[in-house]
Amino acid sequence: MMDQTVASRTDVAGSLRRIRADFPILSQKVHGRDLVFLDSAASAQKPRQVIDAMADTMRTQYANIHRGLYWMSERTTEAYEAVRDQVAAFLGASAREEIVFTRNSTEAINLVAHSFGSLLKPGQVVLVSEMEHHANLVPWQMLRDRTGVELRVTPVTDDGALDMDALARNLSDGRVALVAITHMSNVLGTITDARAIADMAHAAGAKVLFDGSQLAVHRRVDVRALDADFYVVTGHKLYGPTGIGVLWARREILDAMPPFLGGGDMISTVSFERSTWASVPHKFEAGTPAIIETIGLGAALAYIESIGFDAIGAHEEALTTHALQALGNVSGLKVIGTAPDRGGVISFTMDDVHPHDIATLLDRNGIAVRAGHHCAEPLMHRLGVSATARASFGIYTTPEEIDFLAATLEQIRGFFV
Amino acid sequence: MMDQTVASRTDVAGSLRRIRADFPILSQKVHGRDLVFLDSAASAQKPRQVIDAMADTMRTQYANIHRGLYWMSERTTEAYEAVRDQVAAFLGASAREEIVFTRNSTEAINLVAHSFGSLLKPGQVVLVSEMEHHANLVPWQMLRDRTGVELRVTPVTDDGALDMDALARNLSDGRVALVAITHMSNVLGTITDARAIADMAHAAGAKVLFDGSQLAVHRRVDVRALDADFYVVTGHKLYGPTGIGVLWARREILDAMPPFLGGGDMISTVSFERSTWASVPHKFEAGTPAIIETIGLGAALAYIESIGFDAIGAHEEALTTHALQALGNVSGLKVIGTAPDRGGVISFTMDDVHPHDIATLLDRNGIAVRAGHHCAEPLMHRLGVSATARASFGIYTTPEEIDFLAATLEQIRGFFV
Amino acid sequence: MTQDDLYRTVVLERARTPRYSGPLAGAQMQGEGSNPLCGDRVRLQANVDVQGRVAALRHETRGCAICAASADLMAERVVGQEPARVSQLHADLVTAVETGIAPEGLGELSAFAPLHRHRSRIRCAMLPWSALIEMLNDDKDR
Amino acid sequence: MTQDDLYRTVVLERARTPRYSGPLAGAQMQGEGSNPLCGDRVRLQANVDVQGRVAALRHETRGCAICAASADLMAERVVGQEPARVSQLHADLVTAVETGIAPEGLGELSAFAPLHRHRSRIRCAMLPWSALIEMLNDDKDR
Ligand SMILES: Cc1ncc(COP(=O)(O)O)c(C=O)c1O
Ligand SMILES: Cc1ncc(COP(=O)(O)O)c(C=O)c1O
Repeated sequence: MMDQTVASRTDVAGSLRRIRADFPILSQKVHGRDLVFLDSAASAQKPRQVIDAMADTMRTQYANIHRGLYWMSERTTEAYEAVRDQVAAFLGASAREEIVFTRNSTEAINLVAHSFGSLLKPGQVVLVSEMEHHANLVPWQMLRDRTGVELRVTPVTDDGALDMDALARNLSDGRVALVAITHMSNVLGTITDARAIADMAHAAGAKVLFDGSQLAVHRRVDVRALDADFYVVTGHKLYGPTGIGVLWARREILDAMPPFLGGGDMISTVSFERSTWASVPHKFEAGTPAIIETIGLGAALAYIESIGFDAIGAHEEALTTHALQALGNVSGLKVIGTAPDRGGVISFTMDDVHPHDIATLLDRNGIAVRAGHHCAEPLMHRLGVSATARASFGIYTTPEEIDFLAATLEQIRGFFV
Repeated sequence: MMDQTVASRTDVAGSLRRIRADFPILSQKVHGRDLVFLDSAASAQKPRQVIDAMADTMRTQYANIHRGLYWMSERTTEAYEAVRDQVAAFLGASAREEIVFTRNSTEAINLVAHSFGSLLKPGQVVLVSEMEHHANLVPWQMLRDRTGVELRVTPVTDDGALDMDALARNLSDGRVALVAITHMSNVLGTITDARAIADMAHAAGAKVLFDGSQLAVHRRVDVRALDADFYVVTGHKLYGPTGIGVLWARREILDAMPPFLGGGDMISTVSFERSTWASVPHKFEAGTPAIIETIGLGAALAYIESIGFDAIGAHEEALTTHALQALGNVSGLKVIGTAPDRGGVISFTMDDVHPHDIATLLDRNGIAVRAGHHCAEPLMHRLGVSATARASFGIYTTPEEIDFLAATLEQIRGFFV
Repeated sequence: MTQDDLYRTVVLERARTPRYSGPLAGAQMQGEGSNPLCGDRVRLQANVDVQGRVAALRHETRGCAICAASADLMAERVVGQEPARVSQLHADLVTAVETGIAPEGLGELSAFAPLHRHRSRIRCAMLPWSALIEMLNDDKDR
Repeated sequence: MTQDDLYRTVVLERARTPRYSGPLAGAQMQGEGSNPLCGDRVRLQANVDVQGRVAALRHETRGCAICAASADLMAERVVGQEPARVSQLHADLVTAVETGIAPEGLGELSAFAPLHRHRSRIRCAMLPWSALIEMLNDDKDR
């Protein structure tokens, strides 16, 4: 027994070492100290597999896609479109045509707000939650102000879970057309019960959009098992490049939606009087897409799959448990968000030391955490704080880094009180 | 004299050799032949300086920007924002705040069509030309269909120049709010007289947008000297990465425009009832931007500036003159577009050999050209063709490549007739 | 210039002087296929006999050499064939252009096998066939 | 933990126990500065004498230690100074935080010089100063 445990610990440490070796940036120094990067929820670092895929594309196999009748363009088109298949498999989509490439989650949600939103009538309701990132709030506010749909908000409970009773009440008048809710909060770490939300939404005649920007990094997404209608993810948090995100939606919904941006590649025929649209997904991809970044995203997904969500999930769960314990021991530290199902994003305050001071003093020691409202101002109001500090974990995060964070926080506190 | 000419020819050949050495892809083989890449107008190849800048960012200095209070985020923010200064200088903008980063030209024009377009009233007119790329046509059609503004079209003359008399007539009723015209046609190579167009537009009370996607690659742009109101460029044609483009607009116009996409980074304060917007340019940059690609664009602009537009312009002019002559000698070949001021984009037909067959047969010999409607279907109707073949040049294109193109075309023709 | 195995004599000849082009007097069926992206268009007219075999087929093609030759070779090949055989030929042609290896019995249609190295042109060769299959299916549905 | 030169005793002390905070009874002027991005807010109340010198200044600061200490050290420093000297101090402080080198005569305000290595925090130290300059300018305009 004992031997087995030691062996499996060594395994974990060994594979963590191998993973870390794939991320060149982790050997950088900051203020003369080893970089301890605990801001992966804002944007993850990139493995060499992603860096190389992008560089190799530019070095050996690049041309504009879809219209080229020559070798380089055909190969680049294939590489680009192959990522659509990869993303479809990654999300459990029924068909590759359901995958629309966007710049990021923000653009994906704006696409839905503009295009699906244009089909809504005044009096219909878009229902969000109190813990949304601005990306899943501001587009709906803008839609409201443009068209007169109503924006309704479902509160969170004191421990940071979605208030499911309130959700039911909010759905009860049958006017809700779309429920748009995060699958994992970037502030509280809360993971919402997406399937239950989808069932409630559908029973009330509403469609449902999940903001999977955070969740898809840590757990396997299966849009069909969730019975989702829309799902969005963003490449740079998935160890991929910036400039690439994904909107998934059911084929029949995408078919019914008008295009968002106009230009090349999204048309079927064009005359001055009238243009007709290409079929999905191209209808929603106007202009030269982020070709190199899409290929980089493909490399990132392949990298994630090579580790596997079993290992990723186990690592994250172990880290989160460890971190909640280690941080819980720091005097005056208060973790914000204690929902039963939660992931590796931990917000906290420490007595009345301002989160900005915490972040700067951690940075002096090489530790990168985020401090502020985390693009979730309304949630901050609900929580009665103006800002929090936040540590968040990636596949390369180690328990030792978390211990160092906790020890440094204890010292910082000693500094202030 | 003789000696000097030889010396300067050697100079040119030498610097061309050095430039080509910067583009790793140019040593690739296609169908066993040396790659001859004559499709730079669709998307240009990337020098190692760009590839390295992106890879180095991901390897040594990456984090999400603007909100991070730690070293990595501060450095990445600085690198990102430094490119805004670079672009401002590249376009001759008065202020860095006038530079908005977008995915590409297409998104930049759609941003204007949505945001500036929302300020227009039914009865006002958007005026385009007959030679627009779909990117500068479809967004205005969609605006027309959404809001009831009128879309008006200025024809081109038989040689492919903008019909300036017709432009004057189109402006004469004073209802035109925006003139949106290409600065260089991606089909005809025609360079429009942007300053004259701006003067006419302004005299008629209209604003003017130039689609500089093609022009900015070959000639120095000075938005103030042109007296433009909006100007758009796209990174991937400028030897930069995909996923990054630029909208320039006068500060006071940007200030007056409502935001386009909603989300993080574009807000000042958010509550459920009401949000307020950040100041320009951030108001127009929602969500995590294409950080790595923006840094890549910076490297591309630095590369272009290191060669200089004097050298770039001279090289392009020499190539274009040479190509018009060499192609003119091919039996049955007809160049489409013979405007007096034109750049290194040459469309042609060859007897009734279909352009697709031309492209495939050139590709068998390693030569990449484009064939089709070049995202300019209405122009094809005007020209009475369903497609053309198109060769286009970059800073790495050699006269020998053009000679090889001409010789191969002659052989292809022999094949068919 | 690289010796070319795609633009073989048969392809060039049939593109230049098609044998089965033009209208079919008193045709029972009409079909059409087009690719708006490249402007290629094929119009078909046909008669079928009581067994559902193609009794006569004519095409009018506006497009590239690959598309025109494909339409003409198709018209020659499918006349007199059982519907199942037509489907088989279509499937074999798909195999040929996807893999570069022509299944046995494809005959002159194997001229298109080199398209596997020019994937963007596969749809040019397949356009007449898609139009044919669609026309025959539409007829069955009636 | 790395010995810290930014959070020096003076900064921590002034943040913890400010000497010039609270309202100013009968103040002639009010000023306010805020940074919506981080929630920092500084409220100022002041009197100026006939020569335009700041005669009294109090602040109410909600924010981080850098911002709070900066407001308090500012309040201490500018009282009794000519407007030109206030501008000079402001400019010198900018130089210090941008370069890391404090111009002579900056005194305790040079505690903020290490901010040049924490550029995202510069605005925290400058917020009270921006509010002050704006308040004084507004007064001049009237
Ligand atoms: C004249 C012109 N305008 C606009 C575009 C669209 O550029 P992008 O696809 O990068 O948005 C192009 C490129 O195809 C172009 O040539
Ligand atoms: C929950 C959530 N939604 C949306 C976003 C927006 O992602 P992006 O900035 O990539 O569009 C984020 C990331 O900040 C997030 O955490």
